[in-house]
Amino acid sequence: MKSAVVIFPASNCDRDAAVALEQMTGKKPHLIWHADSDIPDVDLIVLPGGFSYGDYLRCGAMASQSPVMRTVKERAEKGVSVLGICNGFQILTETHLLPGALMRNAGLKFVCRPVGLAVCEAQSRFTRRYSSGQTVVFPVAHGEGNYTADDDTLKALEAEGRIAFRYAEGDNPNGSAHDIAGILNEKRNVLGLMPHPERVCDALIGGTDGRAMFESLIEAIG
Amino acid sequence: MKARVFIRLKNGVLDPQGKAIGKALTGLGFAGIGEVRQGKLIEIELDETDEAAAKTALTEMCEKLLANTVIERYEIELAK
Amino acid sequence: MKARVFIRLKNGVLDPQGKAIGKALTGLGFAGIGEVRQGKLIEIELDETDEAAAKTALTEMCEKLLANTVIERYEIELAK
Amino acid sequence: MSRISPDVVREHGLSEEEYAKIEALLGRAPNMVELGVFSVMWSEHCSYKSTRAHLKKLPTKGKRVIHGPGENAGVVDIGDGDCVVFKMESHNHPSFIEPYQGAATGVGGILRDVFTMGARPIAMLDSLRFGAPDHPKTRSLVSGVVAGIGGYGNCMGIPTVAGETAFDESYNGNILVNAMCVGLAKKDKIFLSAAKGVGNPIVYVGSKTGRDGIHGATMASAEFNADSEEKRPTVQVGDPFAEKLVLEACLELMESDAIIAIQDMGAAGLTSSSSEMADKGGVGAEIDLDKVPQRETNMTAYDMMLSESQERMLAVLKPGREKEAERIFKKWGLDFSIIGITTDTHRLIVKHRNEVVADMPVGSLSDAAPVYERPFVKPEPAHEMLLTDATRAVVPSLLKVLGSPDMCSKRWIWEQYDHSVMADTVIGPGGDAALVRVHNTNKGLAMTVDANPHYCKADPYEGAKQAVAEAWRNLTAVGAHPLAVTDNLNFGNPEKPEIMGQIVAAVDGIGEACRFLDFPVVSGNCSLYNETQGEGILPTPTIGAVGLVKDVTKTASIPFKRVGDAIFLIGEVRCQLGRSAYLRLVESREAGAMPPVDLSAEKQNGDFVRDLIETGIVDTCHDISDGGVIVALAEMAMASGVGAHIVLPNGMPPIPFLFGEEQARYLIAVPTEKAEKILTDAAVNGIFAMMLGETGGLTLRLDELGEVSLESLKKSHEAWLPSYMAGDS
Ligand SMILES: Nc1ncnc2c1ncn2[C@@H]1O[C@H](COP(=O)(O)OP(=O)(O)O)[C@@H](O)[C@H]1O
Ligand SMILES: [Mg+2]
Repeated sequence: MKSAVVIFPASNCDRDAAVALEQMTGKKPHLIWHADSDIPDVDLIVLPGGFSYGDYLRCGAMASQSPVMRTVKERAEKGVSVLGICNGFQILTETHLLPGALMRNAGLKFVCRPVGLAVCEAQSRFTRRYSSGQTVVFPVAHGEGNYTADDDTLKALEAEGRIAFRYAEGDNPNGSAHDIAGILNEKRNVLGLMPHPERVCDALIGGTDGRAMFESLIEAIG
Repeated sequence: MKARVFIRLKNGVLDPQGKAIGKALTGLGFAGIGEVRQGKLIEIELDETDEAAAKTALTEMCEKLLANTVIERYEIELAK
Repeated sequence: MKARVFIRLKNGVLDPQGKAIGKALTGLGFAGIGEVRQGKLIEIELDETDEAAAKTALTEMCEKLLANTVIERYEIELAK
Repeated sequence: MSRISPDVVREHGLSEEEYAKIEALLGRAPNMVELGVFSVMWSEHCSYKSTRAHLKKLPTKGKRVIHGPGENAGVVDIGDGDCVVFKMESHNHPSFIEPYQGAATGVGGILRDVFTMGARPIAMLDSLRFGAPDHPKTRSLVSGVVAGIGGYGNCMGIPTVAGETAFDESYNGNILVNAMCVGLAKKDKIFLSAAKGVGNPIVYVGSKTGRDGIHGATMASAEFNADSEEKRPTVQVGDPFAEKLVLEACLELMESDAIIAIQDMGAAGLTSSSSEMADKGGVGAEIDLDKVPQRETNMTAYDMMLSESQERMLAVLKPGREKEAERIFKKWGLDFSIIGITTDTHRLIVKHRNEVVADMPVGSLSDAAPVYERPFVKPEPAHEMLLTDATRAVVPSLLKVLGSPDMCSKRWIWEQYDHSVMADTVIGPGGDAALVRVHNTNKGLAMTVDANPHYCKADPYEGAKQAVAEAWRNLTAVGAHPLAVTDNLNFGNPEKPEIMGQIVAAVDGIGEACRFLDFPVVSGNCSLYNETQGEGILPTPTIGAVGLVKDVTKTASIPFKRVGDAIFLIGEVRCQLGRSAYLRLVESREAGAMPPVDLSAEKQNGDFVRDLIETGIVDTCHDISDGGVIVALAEMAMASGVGAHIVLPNGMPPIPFLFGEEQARYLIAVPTEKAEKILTDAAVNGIFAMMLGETGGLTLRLDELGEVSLESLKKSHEAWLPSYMAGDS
């Protein structure tokens, strides 16, 4: 599996994502600067966490307008896998590659802690190595992860099995509708999630529950 | 020309920040506080001198960047 | 009564958000963008019906909670 | 040009004698720009005029020390061509005036100090002191400061991994916000601030200059009075986004060899960075203010020289390398401007609109700055050993201590800090020391900040020694070899002999402990004049420290790992309660002598425990500090969800045994088959070790002294801060 990690000004989990990808795939991902509209031929594009453009105006808003995102959109439409983590998820909603929006946490504070997640959809290229209903623990670290969408969108997400991860009962850190932690697009090749799988690929630093996501991708993509 | 852009959450979209402010005001002893909503005020200086052209440009700025129309609505005001 | 409170950074206080928005707008191809400043718009519903009394209460709210007068200034507008 | 009246001199915080000295150095009266420059450079904050003579006594050298105090941050060798770069700094006064921005820019400033040296910051720590919880300002100060620290550090993507937080009414009008940054650099890629060489371009990079925080440095050196809230100077606003770009751009430029010297613009911005760089390089500097990127119109030379706008750096480049540097800064969207040149005149010459607006010998700003041997009175510590046989019930006392503002869990705070970004945090907040892996290696850096102002109030000398000992112990408890120290001396008005006495004693105490433990001081900061209406804060010398773990898979942490482990107390029992958290929080009194600090016991016990950890025998360890044995035990149990059964040795008075705060002690837990070995090893080494009980169950059980469920312990430990912040208490 060939991969790329996009770097926006003030991305800050780009290295974490690159390290996890290299560790899991054995290959260094390409690092793509936001001002470049060219992305090499890869199987997976990762939009990492961070505070692109300082999270000013709205999280992900300015990044969604950068040259590289035009290419990401094209590739996504062609079926290339796109994974948006945290700020990456926010960018994906701002780009309308994923529906809905991420608002300020209901508690109005940044929150960093491990949370329990239920894997709701194990039938995707991102989650096939998990089992449906399995509980995993990933850390969250965000101030604006409160997923919101209109009722029709929420209904569609539920009906189409596009809610990949939900916060475990009683562990919703931000007030997200339907306890949504991560969603898929209609074609199921784009996943956005607030928790950080790349921070749980190493037992020494918090666990290994994130590895199966990368293993899923490797299995699905090759 | 100077423009003011107001960005508000759409009706029906929950505004925890506004709620918290309302609660805090009541807590401080202010009586009769109803709904409180928080939005953004963006002030932009433009070289453009034609009102209609400015409005068109500002509308485009809102649609493209300033507002997230999934949850927000915007209003443009040109300073006289 | 409905009130709008505008909270702006004082002149001379750095506004990193406004600066970044201005840069982004220019980057998107909008020409002639001068200074951009971002502030807050707080809308409050009040039971109060007397204008003067409302204004006094709102001023107090701004001083006590809504504005950080070290770096911000506020402006109150009552809806007619 | 307007004449300088005595009033103007006074408003600049300069005494008559100081003004006379300026005239003598210049051979004429200064103009306003020069007066402004002298006033900031000679302020307490920049010149250390009250403390310089005493700070000289601190040990600053060691086998591993590459750069000690004097550079932007200390640099210590950690082997394999790597070094750790760290420093702590205060932002007390700005944080009281505007908590969010004050704390945020404090973080921004200390980050710049570290990456200026060529280091990538890898962790932040914060030491916070607030006023009494029932003081009307406290809640909003806590919320603003915490949000500000998180707001800046989180955006930068640097984990905030540890800290401390306490409350006392002496901080009502003068909170303490000390931030420490730890970075990693290559030994052959350290950047210094000496601008050696003549004819080299001086470049300005980063954000534009505005009228922010003019006279911030002088403010940090002045006492607060009732109307300082009125005379609010323009507060600096932080832009972490800009700083992240400055960080990446600087590190990118540092990959090349284009830089001769580099320095961040902190307090007294352009003035201190240009004069210090020239002075250290033994050269002069000529600066053209028209070239300075400006955010506001009609800025005067005075404004520009004194501005404390954030996220700016000054560098001296090798001639001919300007284009290369400019390309990098432009790529990151930052301002870049050549504003001057180094000269052989040894003078700082500033031009504005084609006129020379300041012309001063560079040495006059730093070396010639006044140094005061301020009069002091030696503190008289209490000597009475409090062996009170308190007979209160254990469990309610424990719940009271654990649920108090000082001792409760600070989760509400550290959950607002991203502590796992960079994916190297092995132990985050909640440990004795945090442990961060050195990226791509098997090594780790342990770090901690510690102060006990209640001890220091009783005895500034022993109290400061204790802070060093506790920091050393916290590092040891995770299995680290303590490397070096940074300090932040927070005190009241040094012109008062009693306060000066505290400062002198504290510096001596730090010096003694650091010398004995071979734990040199490599950087630090002083924050004086922490007074409101004549009332000083508790003396608060804060120690930040870093240690090295050779193998991150061989460390220890607080949570019990297994059921049925034997729990040992390492270190002696003296049963004294003087100045303990128990006395203060349960009996509401502060009395007696603080626990004495026996440095040789500290070293012996610590080396013993570290050895057990490094050889893989011990993986569960907690040092004993405020709250004593019982609080340490409760913390271990709460962290793991595994309880413990403890039996007090015969004849021990329960409260003094359980709550006494004797130093140099640890609790460890090991599988029972290793218990024998611990006891024999301890005996061989002449170390006091005592088996207290074993792990298991869901309670803390002390036989006839009582039993309490982990659930109730957690409830009281976790409840106070969130409910206080929600306004419920
Ligand atoms: N402001 C803070 N920021 C980050 N961590 C904090 C803060 N305050 C307390 N902590 C964490 O809470 C734990 C308990 O703090 P403390 O009682 O001071 O520890 P110790 O007694 O070991 O020095 C530590 O792990 C510390 O890092
Ligand atoms: Mg400890």
